Amino acid sequence: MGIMFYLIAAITLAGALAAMTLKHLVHAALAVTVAFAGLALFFLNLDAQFAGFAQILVYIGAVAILVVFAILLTRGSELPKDGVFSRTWFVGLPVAAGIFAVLGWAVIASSKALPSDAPTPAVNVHDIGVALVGRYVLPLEILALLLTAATIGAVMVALHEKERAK
Amino acid sequence: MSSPLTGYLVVAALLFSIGLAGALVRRNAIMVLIGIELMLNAANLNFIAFWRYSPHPEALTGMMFAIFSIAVAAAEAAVGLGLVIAIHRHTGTTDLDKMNRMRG
Amino acid sequence: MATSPVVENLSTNLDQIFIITRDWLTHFLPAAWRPAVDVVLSVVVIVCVFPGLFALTTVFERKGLGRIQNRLGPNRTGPFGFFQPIADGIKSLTKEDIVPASADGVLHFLAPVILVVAVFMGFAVLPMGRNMVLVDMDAGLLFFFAMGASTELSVFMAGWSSRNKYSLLGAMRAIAQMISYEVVLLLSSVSVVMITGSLRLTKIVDAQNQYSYGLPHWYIFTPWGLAAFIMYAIAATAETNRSPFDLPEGESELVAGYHTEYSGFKFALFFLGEYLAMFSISGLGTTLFLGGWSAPLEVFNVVPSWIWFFGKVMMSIFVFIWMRGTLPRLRQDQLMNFAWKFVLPFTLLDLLVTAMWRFMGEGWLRWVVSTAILAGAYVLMGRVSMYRQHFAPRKYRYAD
Amino acid sequence: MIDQTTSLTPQAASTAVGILWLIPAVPIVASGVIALLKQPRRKLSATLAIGALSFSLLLAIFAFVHVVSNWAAGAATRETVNFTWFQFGNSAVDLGWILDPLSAIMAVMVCFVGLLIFIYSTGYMAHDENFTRFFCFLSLFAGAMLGVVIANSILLLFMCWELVGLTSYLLIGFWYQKPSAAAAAKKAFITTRVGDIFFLLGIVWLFAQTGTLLFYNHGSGSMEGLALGGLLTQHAALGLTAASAIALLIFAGAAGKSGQLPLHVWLPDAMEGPTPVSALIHAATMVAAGVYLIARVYPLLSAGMPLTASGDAAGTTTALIVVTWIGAATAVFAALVAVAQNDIKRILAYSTISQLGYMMAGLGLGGVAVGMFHLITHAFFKALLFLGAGSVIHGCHEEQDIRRMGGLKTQMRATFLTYAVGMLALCGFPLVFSGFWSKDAILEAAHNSAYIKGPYYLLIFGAVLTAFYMTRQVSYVFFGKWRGHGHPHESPRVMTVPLAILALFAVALGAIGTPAWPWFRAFLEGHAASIDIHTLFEADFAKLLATSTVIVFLGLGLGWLLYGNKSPKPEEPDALEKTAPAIWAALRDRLYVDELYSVTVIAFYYRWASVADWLDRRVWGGIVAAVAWVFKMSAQFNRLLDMHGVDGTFDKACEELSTGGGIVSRVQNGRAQTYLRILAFAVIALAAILIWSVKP
Repeated sequence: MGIMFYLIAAITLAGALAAMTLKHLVHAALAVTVAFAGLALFFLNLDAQFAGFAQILVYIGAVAILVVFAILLTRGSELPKDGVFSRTWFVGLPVAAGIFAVLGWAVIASSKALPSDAPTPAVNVHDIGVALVGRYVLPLEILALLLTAATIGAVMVALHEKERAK
Repeated sequence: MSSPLTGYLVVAALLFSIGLAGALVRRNAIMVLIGIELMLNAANLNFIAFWRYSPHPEALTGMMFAIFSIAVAAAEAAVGLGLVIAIHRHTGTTDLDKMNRMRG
Repeated sequence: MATSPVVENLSTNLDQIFIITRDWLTHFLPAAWRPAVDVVLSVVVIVCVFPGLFALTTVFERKGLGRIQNRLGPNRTGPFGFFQPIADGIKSLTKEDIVPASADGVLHFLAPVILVVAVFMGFAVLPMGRNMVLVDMDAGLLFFFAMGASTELSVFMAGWSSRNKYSLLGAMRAIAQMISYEVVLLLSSVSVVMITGSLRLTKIVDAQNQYSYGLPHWYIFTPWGLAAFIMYAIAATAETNRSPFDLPEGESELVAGYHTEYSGFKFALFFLGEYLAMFSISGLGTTLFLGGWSAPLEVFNVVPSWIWFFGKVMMSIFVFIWMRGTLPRLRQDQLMNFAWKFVLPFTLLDLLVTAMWRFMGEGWLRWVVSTAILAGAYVLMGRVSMYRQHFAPRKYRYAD
Repeated sequence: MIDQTTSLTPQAASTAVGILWLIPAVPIVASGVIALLKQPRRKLSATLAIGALSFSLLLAIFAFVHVVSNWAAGAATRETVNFTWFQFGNSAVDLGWILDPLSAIMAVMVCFVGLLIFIYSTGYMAHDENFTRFFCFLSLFAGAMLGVVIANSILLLFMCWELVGLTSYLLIGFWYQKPSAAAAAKKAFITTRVGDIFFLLGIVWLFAQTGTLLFYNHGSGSMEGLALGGLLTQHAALGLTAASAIALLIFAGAAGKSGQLPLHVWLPDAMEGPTPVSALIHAATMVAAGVYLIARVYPLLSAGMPLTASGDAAGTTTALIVVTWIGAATAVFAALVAVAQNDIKRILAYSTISQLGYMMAGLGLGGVAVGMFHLITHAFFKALLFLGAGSVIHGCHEEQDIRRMGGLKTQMRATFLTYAVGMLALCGFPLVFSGFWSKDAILEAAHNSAYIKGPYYLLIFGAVLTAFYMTRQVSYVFFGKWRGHGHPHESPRVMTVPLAILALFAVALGAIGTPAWPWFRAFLEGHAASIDIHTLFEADFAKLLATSTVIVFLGLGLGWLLYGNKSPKPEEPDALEKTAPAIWAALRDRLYVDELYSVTVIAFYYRWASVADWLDRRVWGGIVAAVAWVFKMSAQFNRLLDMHGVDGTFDKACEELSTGGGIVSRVQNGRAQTYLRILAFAVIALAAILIWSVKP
């Protein structure tokens, strides 16, 4: 719980908050990228090197770019005329707050049971690789199938309808 | 706070709530998707944090969950954004308030 | 090897000269500070060396291109025009920094900075010589690609914040191209990882730093390695927006692509960023396939390892320049088709072949089988794509 | 006698009988291969068919030589290979094949004539687009016919018999585009089916009585003493023994296939098929299968016949008497009809029926040798006549009406010469031609018969008529002036060479059956043959020779008188018609047999069918309708109940639900965020419950 933690937390939360409140969609997308980067730093801080770099590679390198593309393709870079928030935002906020209250309560209530500190896990990328093709090989295969299906599905969905009708 | 884990959990809860709030109050479908991604990331943070402070980190359970979750999230983003683009092409809008043709 | 101890000692000292210098410099400081200062020192060296290399490369490129195109190139500033980059640097630093009125100021400023930072980060894991690596990370390769992926966002920021259609189009092209070829870049590297069993770049170099019959064990000298290297080279060219994949900056179509609206120092940063990306990607290619800092023959081990590394990088740069002077630019659809219909499937096949290589064990058989599969696939895919091609006089729809 | 009852591969049997099965198998396989060929592979298909049959011919000759040498050496001349097809209970269904003089000589004849006709067909069918199919069918026919010939099991014989019937049907209807051909094919199939039903009944009865399907099986076959003795003790209705009854049933089948009265009607119509088919199937082989069948089961027919001490027949049986009378009647009847026909092939068809009648009568009167001898000689000269007719038709541009021909003796020299040989053989021109010797044997047998005299006079009359109608036909076709259209031409070598070969045999075959050297009879009956030239000069023979000569010259003379060199116009009435119009009309209309059938049998079937139709519509249909009505009424009732009883309640309930749902469905407003909100709300609620439950 050093200064590093608070710094990263501040960056992450600020990015997330900015993403959810900024009017401009592109700004929001870039802000969420900051949040993603913060999370990657969190992972590194938690000695999960592989997860951290995967986070950067996938979220900043792919998801953020996808979001940005989607924004540009749906003309989302222009400011909407009737506000960025839904008509029923006043219902949404209390619900979110309620969720936070519930989660917070759960964390605080169980904080005594949490382990205080633990040594740095002696896990390297090699171990992760071995685990992926060993114990977790079935999920890995299923994931491969899912990704293939998702790729094809995304292409099919986004294809021009006229082309598909052929 | 007694444990470093608590801090991570609180941050994750906050992140989740922010994502949820975004998903609930933003008009644009893409922003809703981003909110959902934030929620997923909060969950990932929890996984990694629990893994880091678990008694058997070499079992890699939390880590694996996070890695798979990242991959699934990428697929989800691709399909979700593809849907948004398709809907936009079809109806000319990404405004969720106007997408209510499935009402009962 | 019958080298005298003196020569051996000299060679070792020369090899480790940077490390020795650094240690000598830091031994004045308290022990607790040393690691941090070590890193700072190394970073400073990297930050100084590569821009210097960049300056050198620009003048080489201009002169080389000039030779290829039958002209002289810069020859006014200094002997043979070697001081040209200094003049250019002074010019760009003193130029007015123009930001378009409608531009998004913050993003417009951040874009080149993020680009340069992300590119510099990549050098952190490259082993540039024996014991010469800034951070010997366990997931070094992954780190490198993560940093490479981050540059795409800065390109988008530059293109979008300029509020210029050429900038935006250039940025979109660049991102589409970079995403397409990043897949290939990653997959071609994966074959090396499959053989080495590690993402640690120093380990990858160590694995290649062996000799049998005096010849090196570089991965480029295996069938799968050669195929992967060729794919890697193609993808690297596209990733760095170099000719013949320089569509994002195609000056005849898009003025200058995503940095159309940049001038002065920010433009210089973009320029620097691109060349640094070229260096880093060449460095990674060298590390993965060309044996990193290892000498091409065992006898040449007396020459310091960092010379080999930089020599190999400069060779790659020379090839980049050569290609730029030789090949015409591709069309956007050709670029995409090439990526997804030829390079990617071939890389996937190469992964398969690599796996076969890994499990077939020692012997001549795996050489024959791998070579046969790859050559057959290459010929077949080439035939198929040629068959699909329609060679006919081009029709100009609006120009008749 | 060698016998293999269970094994399919004969070990101890001689090679000849061991490979006998190849004789039918090779053409059948060839037919299967040809069936797979494409239509344009004409040369290959013809080559295959001819090659297969040549192979069969070689095998048949080999088997024949084997039998002859055995016979000459005084060894057993009957060999069989039997095996069990399948077994149910204690009864086994046995199949097998037989090599004895009868099957050996028949196989050689079928293969030889068949081969000649195959070769002839390549010329005759050269311009037909379905050449390949034709050879497929022909080959299948040859295989099936050879199967009939070598069968040692009445079931195997019946199977091949039916296969022969099928190919006959296919080949008569080969030009199925012609409605007349299609109708003729159907007629042939259905008419023979009538006989085959009786045949099948006979088989079943035989199997039930004797317990075996084999003809010869080491003493336990159905044609051997033990079984026949058993059959004689059984008595069927009308004072017949079981043996006679079964024999008559089998004869009904033979009559159907051989066109005996009253089942002859299909054979003239079958001339709609291509001429080689007429020659092969409807003159030489298939129709003779009936005769062959009777010859094969002759022990059954003659069972119980008292024998003289020398082994000659000293009496006769009911079955043989029936066979004789039907044969004689058919011979005269068909000859009469043939007189008044104008279609060249139709005349030959009636002639065939008539000659088949002679064979049957010969079998009935004189035994196997007499009938079979006429069968063999007839096969050659009738095939010759048909092929000659085909050549004439071919040369006259598919003209079949003899009134539109004439004077062909100069234009078609080879055809004329060979045809004349065939015609003289058929008429029984004395001494030179084979027909004389075979027919003479029948007449002699009829003359010598001590019990029935009628058939002799009938057969004599038939012989006169035969000479008469053949003279009429030849005069019309080859003499006088050309009366047809276009210019007639001689047929190609591939057609005339088989004619010449057949003509040669039509003359030469007589040599093996003269009274002076009754080799054929001796061979069939298994005793030694000796040359006794004196028989030719005995008084009996001289008397018979004189009678025959008178008969033949009477017929020829009458014919020449009425028709010779006249060349009447096609529209002109026939010479005979001028003298006796009433008889002519009756003969021309085939003595009204077809008409009789159409007003009796066919009309009866129509009536019966309409009765059945009425029964179906009114009685059964009425019952069905009544049942349906009952169900319909109950369904109506059910519906009323549903509409007013059940639906009323249900509708009310649904209305309530819909009203209630309207309120709830307002939540379901199609907005994703609303759903998400509700979900989150639910989580909060659940968590709250959890909290309260944890905090007591």
